[in-house]
Amino acid sequence: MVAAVTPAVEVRGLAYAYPDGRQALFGVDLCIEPGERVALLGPNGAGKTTLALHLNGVLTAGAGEVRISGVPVAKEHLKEVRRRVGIVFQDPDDQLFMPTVGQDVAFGPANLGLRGDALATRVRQALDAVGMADVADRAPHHLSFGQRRRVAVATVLAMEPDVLVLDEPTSNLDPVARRELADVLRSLSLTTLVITHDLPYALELCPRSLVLDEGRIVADGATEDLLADDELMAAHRLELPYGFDPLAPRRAS
Amino acid sequence: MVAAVTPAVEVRGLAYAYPDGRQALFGVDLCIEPGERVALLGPNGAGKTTLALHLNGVLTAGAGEVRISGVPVAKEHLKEVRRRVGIVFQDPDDQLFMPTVGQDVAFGPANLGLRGDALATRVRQALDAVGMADVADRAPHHLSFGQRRRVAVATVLAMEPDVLVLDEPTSNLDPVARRELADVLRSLSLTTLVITHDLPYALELCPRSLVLDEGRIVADGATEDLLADDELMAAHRLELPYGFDPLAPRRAS
Amino acid sequence: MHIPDGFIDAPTSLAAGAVAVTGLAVCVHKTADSLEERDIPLAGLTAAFVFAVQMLNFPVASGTSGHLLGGVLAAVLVGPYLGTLCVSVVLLVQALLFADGGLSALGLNVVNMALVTSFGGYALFLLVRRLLPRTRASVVVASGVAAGLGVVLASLAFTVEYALGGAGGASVSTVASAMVGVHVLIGIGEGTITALVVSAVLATRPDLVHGAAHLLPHRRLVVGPRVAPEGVA
Amino acid sequence: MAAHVHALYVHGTSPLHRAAPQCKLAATVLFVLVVVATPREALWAFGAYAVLVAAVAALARLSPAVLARRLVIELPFLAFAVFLPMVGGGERVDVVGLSLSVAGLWAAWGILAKGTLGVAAAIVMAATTPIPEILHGLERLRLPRVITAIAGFMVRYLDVTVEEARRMAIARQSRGHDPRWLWQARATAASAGTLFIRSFERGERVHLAMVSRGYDGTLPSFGATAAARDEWAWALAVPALAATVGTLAWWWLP
Repeated sequence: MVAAVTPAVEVRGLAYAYPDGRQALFGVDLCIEPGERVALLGPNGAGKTTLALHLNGVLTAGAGEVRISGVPVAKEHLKEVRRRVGIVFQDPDDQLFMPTVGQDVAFGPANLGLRGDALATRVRQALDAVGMADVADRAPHHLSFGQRRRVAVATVLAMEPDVLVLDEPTSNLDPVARRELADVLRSLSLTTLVITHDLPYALELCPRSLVLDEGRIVADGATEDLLADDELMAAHRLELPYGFDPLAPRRAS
Repeated sequence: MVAAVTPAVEVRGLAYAYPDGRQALFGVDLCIEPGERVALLGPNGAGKTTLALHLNGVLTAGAGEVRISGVPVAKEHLKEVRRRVGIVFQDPDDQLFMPTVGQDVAFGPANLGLRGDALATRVRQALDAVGMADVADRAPHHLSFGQRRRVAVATVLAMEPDVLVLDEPTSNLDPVARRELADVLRSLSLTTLVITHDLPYALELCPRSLVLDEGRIVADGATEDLLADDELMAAHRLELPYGFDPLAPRRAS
Repeated sequence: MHIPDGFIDAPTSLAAGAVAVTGLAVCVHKTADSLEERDIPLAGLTAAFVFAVQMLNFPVASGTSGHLLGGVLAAVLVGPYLGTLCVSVVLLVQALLFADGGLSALGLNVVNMALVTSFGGYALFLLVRRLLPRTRASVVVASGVAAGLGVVLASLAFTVEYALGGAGGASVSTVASAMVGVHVLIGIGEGTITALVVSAVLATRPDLVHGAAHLLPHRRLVVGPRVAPEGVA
Repeated sequence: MAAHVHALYVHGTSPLHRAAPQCKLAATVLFVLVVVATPREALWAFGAYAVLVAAVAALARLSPAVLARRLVIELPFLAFAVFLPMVGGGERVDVVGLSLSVAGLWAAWGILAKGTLGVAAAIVMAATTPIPEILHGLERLRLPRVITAIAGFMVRYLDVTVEEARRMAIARQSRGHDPRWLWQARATAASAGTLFIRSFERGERVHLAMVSRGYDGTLPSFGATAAARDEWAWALAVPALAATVGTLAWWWLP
């Protein structure tokens, strides 16, 4: 198959086993076009986070390959790949490790070699993009959980990535913080992969979804179609929350 | 007002300020009848967890009083109150600290003085109630997040409480683990207070809800009525997730 | 146990400072030599853990409580070099940020509570461990004994410093018997708690206990092609 | 219940707050060394040091009440000072009916005076320097990068870890834990073990997050800018003044 445009993310036959021998991925194939916003759905333990860590080469494929805008994720391109793929981890406290928010956001671009005014501009722009420009001098632990999550997004945006990967972005967020984050993500118009088991959030944010279960992609399609497929959902430990109708938004519009 | 039955939980004029002077609760009044399942809703920072910690006397009221089945929460009844009110904390890792699940579940009843067969029976029953009897000898650390949450419920059930308080029970749970926990909670038929910002979960599990904001109870009523009240929801930073209709379940039945 | 300013005279404090700097330089060199970049965040978190554990109260006897000093615990968990660095950083931060322990006495405190406790304690740990069978229980017992004696070693180091440059007032023998006497009691608590903490970590993540690394089974490396999973073309 | 680790920093805009952290650190350490090296018999010198610390505190617009409250940290050490005059040998004097050793009294006075001045100086420094700045200052003073980096991570995760420990303690209490004797401390110790595992695993995740943002083993250094010559001059004026007092104290020693 020859794609007209180079996909932003291309994963072929990706398999991976942990050092202790447990195998987590059993041949994952997926392709994300530039500018797409895609949800990666699946139950806990399906291998979602493991897959994400392959996209920027933190984990190395046991078999198969990963390409980011055509560049293979391999040792010689690691620096480039890590700039292009920004991962927002599940616990913002893991990602905000510097004494102040500003330093945290500067950490990535400084590793890319930026200094002085160029660095300061990057930091300001990234914090602006998530509406957190006024907290640059604060310590991360003085922010609310929702604010920390948005700053975590900024730390990644500051590297001007081509692809944004978010791991369970809604965990522990209250409804308003959840919606505010959705607003931020929509405003970015980056290629985005949202790893989540929050199915309503996937529907709200991502036109397309992939379902990962037991280390394989088992479904790929329009989010509302997948969520409306009761058999598929039940087979992969995905259930819509009580009172939730995936087709209601379509009917309403 | 004379109540025919002693309420399971009775809170009158409860006010509390942290040692650093910030006031968290500004006169909370609430009453829960035996056997009721009630949701306590409110945004992050509303004082929900602070209120919960008053129910078993971990925090001491600055003003007002708390009674559990008529027993005032005061120093002389602390032991009794902590047996009667079981709190399941938001992060199961805060609650599970012993090398095995069985030892963790035994910790509470052992503190109550149970030993030998009586203790073993308690542990078995509590683990059975949450469907986790087969993991008694495993380390909590090696269980999935959803399993750890259910074990955390068992550690509290083993004390045979009259009132079960759950703090954000659905945070980080995938859809199936979420529903399984709901099934467990429904099967217990204990007086239950579910502290959450997961509004669909409140609707699914609790016929009645309270809304706490800025340290005061601002609404009390049938869950579906409260969730359908757009003005109330918006005023207290509560928003229904995209695609969710609180009245749909009523119409369906 | 944190020595304030003015307890020990300036020359002795400066000499202890020089010993501390030398000792820490060795630790920095050793950790830079043998460990990866990953260890810097790990050491920071371990230091935060030591600090938190020093704030945690343990009951000693009805109504009274003590807290863990954590020097030997850190050495058994992450190794003596990294452990010493972690405890030293805790002391540095306590002195600078919380005015806990004198700034002029920082060298003395690092010598007593990091260098002497961690290295002396770790040496005792290795010795006791060697005398016992190769089991987890032996690691637990050895860490407890070493932690208890480590505290006594620290009090002996203090006595030496007092003899060299103490503020005087009391005879060295009075101070020695009082210090060592009190620290034998503290050592019993330190040893018990350290053993219990090590045993709890061993029960869940034995691979995280540096002092038990010799008990881990050698992982067999598979040579040859990875087992091809189903579905991989 | 907010069991934060109370850092001493007090927000402000005084000249002392704006001074370069490395200058303040160096000045504080030198000042404390001079105090410790002063003979305790020179009572007037300690008075002069106290005036100096008070003047700097006033310049920083720190309220005496804040300073006093934080001096309480020193209290546990007074116990040892009080005990010296009672067990001390040599010549004895009667003070309100107690027979006390003269040498012990002098020793107690020395510890009290020097210890209090040391704590006061450290408080003034910590109260006018935000924590990240202190780390920058240490870096400028050529402390090995490994140490400042470990300290940076430690400071960042201190509140997180202490908060975890506190939540675990609440969860234990809620299930009736009330240990009174050492042998009942097993659960507390097991919690400490769990806390270590949590800290260690967080360390691993932090490392992953760092690597994902291009970390290759060298931490970038921010904000640690060199101090101007006159900034150093102002800062070192304080220990220089103290050193003058100290020298005079040795000179005039009986």
